[in-house]
Amino acid sequence: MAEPVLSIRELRKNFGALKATDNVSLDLRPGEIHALIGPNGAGKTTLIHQISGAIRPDSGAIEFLGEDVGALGMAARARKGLGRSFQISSLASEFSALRNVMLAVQAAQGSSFRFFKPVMHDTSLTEPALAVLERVGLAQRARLPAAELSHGERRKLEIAIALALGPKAFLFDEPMAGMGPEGSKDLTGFLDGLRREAPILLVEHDMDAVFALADRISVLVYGRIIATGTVDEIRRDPEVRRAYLGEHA
Amino acid sequence: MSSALFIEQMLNGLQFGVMLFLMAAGLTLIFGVMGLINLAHGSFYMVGAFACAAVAAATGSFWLGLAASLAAAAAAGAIVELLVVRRLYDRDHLDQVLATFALILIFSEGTRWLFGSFPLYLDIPPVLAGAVDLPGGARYQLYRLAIIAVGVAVAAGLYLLISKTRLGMQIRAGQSDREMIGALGVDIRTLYTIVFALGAALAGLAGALVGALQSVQVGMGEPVLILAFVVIVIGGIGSIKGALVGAILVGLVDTLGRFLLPKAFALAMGASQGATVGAALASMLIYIVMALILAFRPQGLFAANT
Amino acid sequence: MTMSRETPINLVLAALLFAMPFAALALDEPFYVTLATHMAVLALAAVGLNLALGLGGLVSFGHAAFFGLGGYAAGILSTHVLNMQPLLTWPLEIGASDQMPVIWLVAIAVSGLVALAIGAISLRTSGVYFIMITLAFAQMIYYFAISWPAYGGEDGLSIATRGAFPGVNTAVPLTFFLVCYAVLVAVLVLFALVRDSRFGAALQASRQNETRLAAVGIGPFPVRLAAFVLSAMITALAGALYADLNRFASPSMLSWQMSGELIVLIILGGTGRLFGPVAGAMLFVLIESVLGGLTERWQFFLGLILLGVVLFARGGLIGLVAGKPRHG
Amino acid sequence: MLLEVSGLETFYGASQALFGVELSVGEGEVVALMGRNGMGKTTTISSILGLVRGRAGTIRLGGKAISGMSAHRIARLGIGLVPEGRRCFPNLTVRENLVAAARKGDWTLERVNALFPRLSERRDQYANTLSGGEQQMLAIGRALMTNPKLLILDEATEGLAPVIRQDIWAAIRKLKSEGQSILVVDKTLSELLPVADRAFVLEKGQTVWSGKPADLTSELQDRYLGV
Amino acid sequence: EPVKVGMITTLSGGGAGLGIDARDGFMLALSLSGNKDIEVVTEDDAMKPELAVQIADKMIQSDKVDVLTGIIWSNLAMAVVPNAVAQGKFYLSVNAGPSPLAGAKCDKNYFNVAYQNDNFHEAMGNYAEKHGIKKMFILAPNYPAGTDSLNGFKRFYKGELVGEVYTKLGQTDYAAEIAQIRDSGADSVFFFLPGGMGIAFVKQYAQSGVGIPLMGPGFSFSQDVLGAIGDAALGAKNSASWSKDLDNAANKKFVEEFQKAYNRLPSIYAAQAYDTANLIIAAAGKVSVKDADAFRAALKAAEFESVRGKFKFNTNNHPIQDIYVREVVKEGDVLTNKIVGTSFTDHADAYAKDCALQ
Ligand SMILES: Nc1ncnc2c1ncn2[C@@H]1O[C@H](COP(=O)(O)OP(=O)(O)OP(=O)(O)O)[C@@H](O)[C@H]1O
Ligand SMILES: Nc1ncnc2c1ncn2[C@@H]1O[C@H](COP(=O)(O)OP(=O)(O)OP(=O)(O)O)[C@@H](O)[C@H]1O
Ligand SMILES: CC(C)C[C@H](N)C(=O)O
Ligand SMILES: [Mg+2]
Ligand SMILES: [Mg+2]
Repeated sequence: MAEPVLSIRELRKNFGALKATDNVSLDLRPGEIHALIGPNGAGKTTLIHQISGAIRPDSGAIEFLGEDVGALGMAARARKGLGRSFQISSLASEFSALRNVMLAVQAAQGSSFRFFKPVMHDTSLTEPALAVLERVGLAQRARLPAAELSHGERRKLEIAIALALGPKAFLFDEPMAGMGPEGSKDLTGFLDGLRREAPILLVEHDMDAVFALADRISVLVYGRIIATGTVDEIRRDPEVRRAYLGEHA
Repeated sequence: MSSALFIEQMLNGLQFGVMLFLMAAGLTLIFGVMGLINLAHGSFYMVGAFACAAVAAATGSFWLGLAASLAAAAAAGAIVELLVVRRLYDRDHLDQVLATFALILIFSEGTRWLFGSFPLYLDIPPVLAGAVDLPGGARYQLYRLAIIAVGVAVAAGLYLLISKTRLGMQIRAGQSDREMIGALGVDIRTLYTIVFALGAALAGLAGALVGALQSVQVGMGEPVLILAFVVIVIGGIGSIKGALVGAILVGLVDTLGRFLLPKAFALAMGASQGATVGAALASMLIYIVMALILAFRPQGLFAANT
Repeated sequence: MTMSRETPINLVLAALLFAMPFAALALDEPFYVTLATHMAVLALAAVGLNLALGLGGLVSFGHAAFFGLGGYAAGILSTHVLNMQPLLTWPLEIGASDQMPVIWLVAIAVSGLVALAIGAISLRTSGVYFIMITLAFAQMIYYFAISWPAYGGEDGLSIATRGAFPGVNTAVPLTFFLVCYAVLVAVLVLFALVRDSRFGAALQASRQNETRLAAVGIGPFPVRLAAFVLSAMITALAGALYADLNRFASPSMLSWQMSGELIVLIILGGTGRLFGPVAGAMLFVLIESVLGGLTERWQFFLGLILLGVVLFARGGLIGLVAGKPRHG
Repeated sequence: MLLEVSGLETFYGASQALFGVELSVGEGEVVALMGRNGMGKTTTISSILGLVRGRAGTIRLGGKAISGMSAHRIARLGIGLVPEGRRCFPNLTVRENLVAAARKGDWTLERVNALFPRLSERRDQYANTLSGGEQQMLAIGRALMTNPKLLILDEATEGLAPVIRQDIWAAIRKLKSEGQSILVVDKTLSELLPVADRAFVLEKGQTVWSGKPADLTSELQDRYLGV
Repeated sequence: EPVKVGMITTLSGGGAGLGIDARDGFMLALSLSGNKDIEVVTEDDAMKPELAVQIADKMIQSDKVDVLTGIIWSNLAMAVVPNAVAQGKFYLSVNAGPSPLAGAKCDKNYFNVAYQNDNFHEAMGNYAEKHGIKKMFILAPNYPAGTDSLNGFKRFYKGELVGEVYTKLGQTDYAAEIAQIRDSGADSVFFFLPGGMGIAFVKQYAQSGVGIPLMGPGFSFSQDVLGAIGDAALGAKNSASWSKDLDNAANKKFVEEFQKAYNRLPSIYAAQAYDTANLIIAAAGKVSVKDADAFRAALKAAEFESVRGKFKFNTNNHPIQDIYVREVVKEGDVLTNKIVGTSFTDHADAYAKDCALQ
């Protein structure tokens, strides 16, 4: 089996008395979509925040591409190749969709301390950005300020930005949320192909998508991983059904 | 240094702090809770002082003056909210800065227009005149003790209002999402007018109380305004508790600094030199303290909710 | 630089400011040369602040510190030249100079270093806390200046003769205006380039959404610090020119009212707009000097005018004419 | 009809988002509002509540014209909104969020806590520290606490775990059986259509289809919703 | 000969009272003289040095004034005076008298008709010394005029200083200082706090029950603040070159006419400005202002009826004058000052020796 791209070891994070992350270990292997599901408030977003560096764990290790990134800040981890999306869209709201993506392209090129060349005439930024917008189906809306996009469009822009980083692993926090029925279908197809570019840690409540996409599923309940397995194993797991899936199976 | 002196200085610090709190409380309400930067808060302080002085002069009663100061400042606050501030909630903080800066100019020159350029006369009411003996051999001015009492009472009242009543919840909700609280059926516009007037009234009260100690004149509000901002930032914006702690901290640090630093430097460099260097440092002291606090606690001491 | 709806307005403003002193001389109203210089220099100071405040959302309420440091650089150098004292005697002897380029360099270097220190601490905070911590640092410098006797304390520091510029006579008001105007134009070009550059994109994104910026891998802190320092340097340059214009450096250049005035100029003209500070400074100086001559109550009317602008002209004067800005 | 919208046109600045929306909700009815992303569902809801102003058309609530009224007065006439994106008050605790705008009626804190036990566990936590799903529950609870005649749910099940989502649909069905009128926007047709009495479909800011859910054939679904 | 005078003074904000008195005193002299040849343009400096410089430039360049005057505050004077005189204009000070302009930076075109900043403080120091006060507590704001003040006082007072305190400029709460005074065992307190600072200090002092007698320069008890201080000021000794009850014809007329015109009592600032105007009128009556040398000589001769009785200029163009000790008294319901002694006769300032003028 190939070396995992991302490997989390015994991560813990408490908020006061609440164990938001309780001794979590998890791997993301090359080419896979690893879905992370679990009830609301189980600690999925908190886990993504810790991996991306938005919050610091109390203990435990995060290894990315064989290197311990635990001490690095959020920006530094992104530069190493961790691309994430936010559960609640987080965009530069005055910038157009295009400029939001261009920012990611520029960050990926590692060149934010250039003071003179105008970005809008810089095809090394605009072209890749437009290409990404095309991929998520936002090319028509490229020039609209992010604030004026509809909710679903903003969700797509979130994904576009992560794509533009060309990361070595994706952390997606509920990408399906806010997509219409059609959007969900399209996005499912899209993510399916994306795993060839980089493995995906996918937090999602849309079980149709999860079951269609996931190579492996981990189930997080009250900060602990209660099960990890293939789609079929998880679907059949009575504990998971009780805690999470309900009749949906 | 005698212990009487020390006790007196501590009380001085406390009294100064409590006075700052009256200003800061209104500011933190308006600013922290409603999300509005109100530079004109110092103008309400001035309005309160002038109203008190004018009415006290006309009627001979400080107490009527005090009532007038509350009424005048609240009215000024309500008018300002209705005519100007109301249009600014959805705006950038910077627009609020410019508009309320403009209000300072209008209030200051307007007051001068009405009352002339010379300071007004306002004296302490006879019942509160003079000093009282305290344990430890200290003597302390009665009026200042009364200010301390008023400040503590206001602090308690505000704390209950904001954190325990539904009104307080609605105000805070409006701070984070005005549109949403409106969509839930709360008349946030009227609510904000009331809060704004309340904050203004507190500033007016502070102006009237302090006016009897200091001079009632145009421009008296701005130095206090800056200090009040220092206080709410140290305490953590939006927190009434923070405003109280911040105010008392600033009061004590400033008073004790003014008193002790020159003495300390005088030991090292001689009386005259030490006095000037010490005094220079003392005037910077609260800013140094604020910078230190923010460097280590970027959200102030009692960040409201993070 | 992209052509936008703003561009024609900007050109008109630049031309108006440039024409003003010539018209003044033609009409034998030489004072208006000085007034135009005032506008140019205040505009320059505000352009500096606009970089931090308008682009980066860093509302510094302490830029008077840099303005004043620039002023004192000019004042102190000139005092030393006048008294023929060296600037430093230890560890090595450095003589003073009355050449503007030298003064400017000193002003820029000193304020850049101070801004680096202030920024490094202040940028840990944000929002109103940032406003107040920058104020705190400026107040410290202000109180230091008024109570430190060596360079005049509160009385300030007179500059006997204006700094010299190679090849021209700066004592002639028109010449001095042209020097200031040229600096202003150069800095405006710099501002436009920075705004449209990659750095500018990161800076503006840091204002809109800092988490987003970090999540794509750009640390907001270094971006902001660089902007803050650059901004301080420009404002300090303006301070040096301002002291030379008035032939006087005083602690009031360091006061919070000065910081406030710079902010007011920017908002009045249009926050984040290239020519916002220019429009703001032109209007403000004009109102101040015209109204001040007409009535003792001029501040009252100034207040009304400013209020009118905020309430009815969203986005300041430039916004009034050009509408909302477009971010590509 | 409890709510009647006709000919509604709404602009954001100069750009038009709605081009004549028709919509109605009867007493005790559950109505689905559908359409692809960006077609104007949220804008329609915002216009009803007076959060954005319609420029043309009429909106009636209980027979009374409400266009032009301020949002809080419209809400007080009996609309409870669960907005897109939750919009809980981050600086209020869970309990405070629920009671801040509550109005008298059948829905009480106890009843909401019974509906969403998770909320009572997190009673004194500030809303900005809740998980996404918890915030969604809070937003629904908050709207119920205003005891509305008409409950409007804009993507209320977004981001909820399947079990919870089933709970919410169960709650909606329960509300329906108690005679509560509800307007729902939701992307999960399989869950939405069975509950709805009628449905409206928007496309490019216009009502392009309305009728009984059963009549929304898979062909129509494909045409308007892309499924 | 027509003379154009530019008056830059503080007419708005907290310091406006002083500037308004100065302007009113100046204008009163002009209107009483009936002299139509002297034209005055007045502008408000708002107590901002930069604005004062800008106005001075405007008055010199556009209004083409011959003489500038009116500035109240030393820091504004330091900003305006050196430039104005360098451009060949005359500057006549109605109030501010910073020491550099009396000493090394004196100028032949700069005349101070008021005082050198140290003078009144020196007079109080002298008074305290002569009256055998053994233990003094002294207090002033921490800025140049404040340090000048205490230095001036100490130049003549040689007794023990039980406290020397510098306060923050603009400070309005003096509780901490008052506590130190209470604790100091002083016989008397000398303080220099003009404007609102002084009002605040005296009122708080009176309420504190400390009771050690207060004294200060005339600025601390001048007519413009006495009303606001109230009875707390009664009995305080203070020094000035002028007082409303000075017994000479010019002063009687001035006080009477000022009250008639403005319906209030004049302050020292009004008196100094009144003298300044009369000095200009006198000089302009003799020679043309366009002849700078002659005009300068006419100014220096100081041949005008001063409300101070006698008045002449020293080599550095600063006054040589008597300085009195006054006491705050109540006349009817108004508080005012009454002369109770003379501290100095023909007093000159300490900086004249550094001035190159002869
Ligand atoms: N800053 C905080 N302080 C206190 N508690 C917190 C904080 N942040 C998160 N929590 C709590 O930690 C738990 C985990 O939250 P998290 O957002 O990770 O859940 P989640 O699994 O992403 O849920 P969802 O699927 O609903 O988004 C929740 O109960 C939440 O209330
Ligand atoms: N604040 C705004 N300013 C300008 N345009 C806006 C704004 N909000 C929405 N729009 C535009 O109005 C149109 C309708 O948006 P709306 O949010 O109503 O769609 P929606 O049907 O709710 O979509 P979604 O399913 O993505 O939430 C879209 O074209 C959108 O870009
Ligand atoms: C009013 C006076 C006391 C002013 C003082 N001469 C000053 O320099 O500022
Ligand atoms: Mg989550
Ligand atoms: Mg929507």
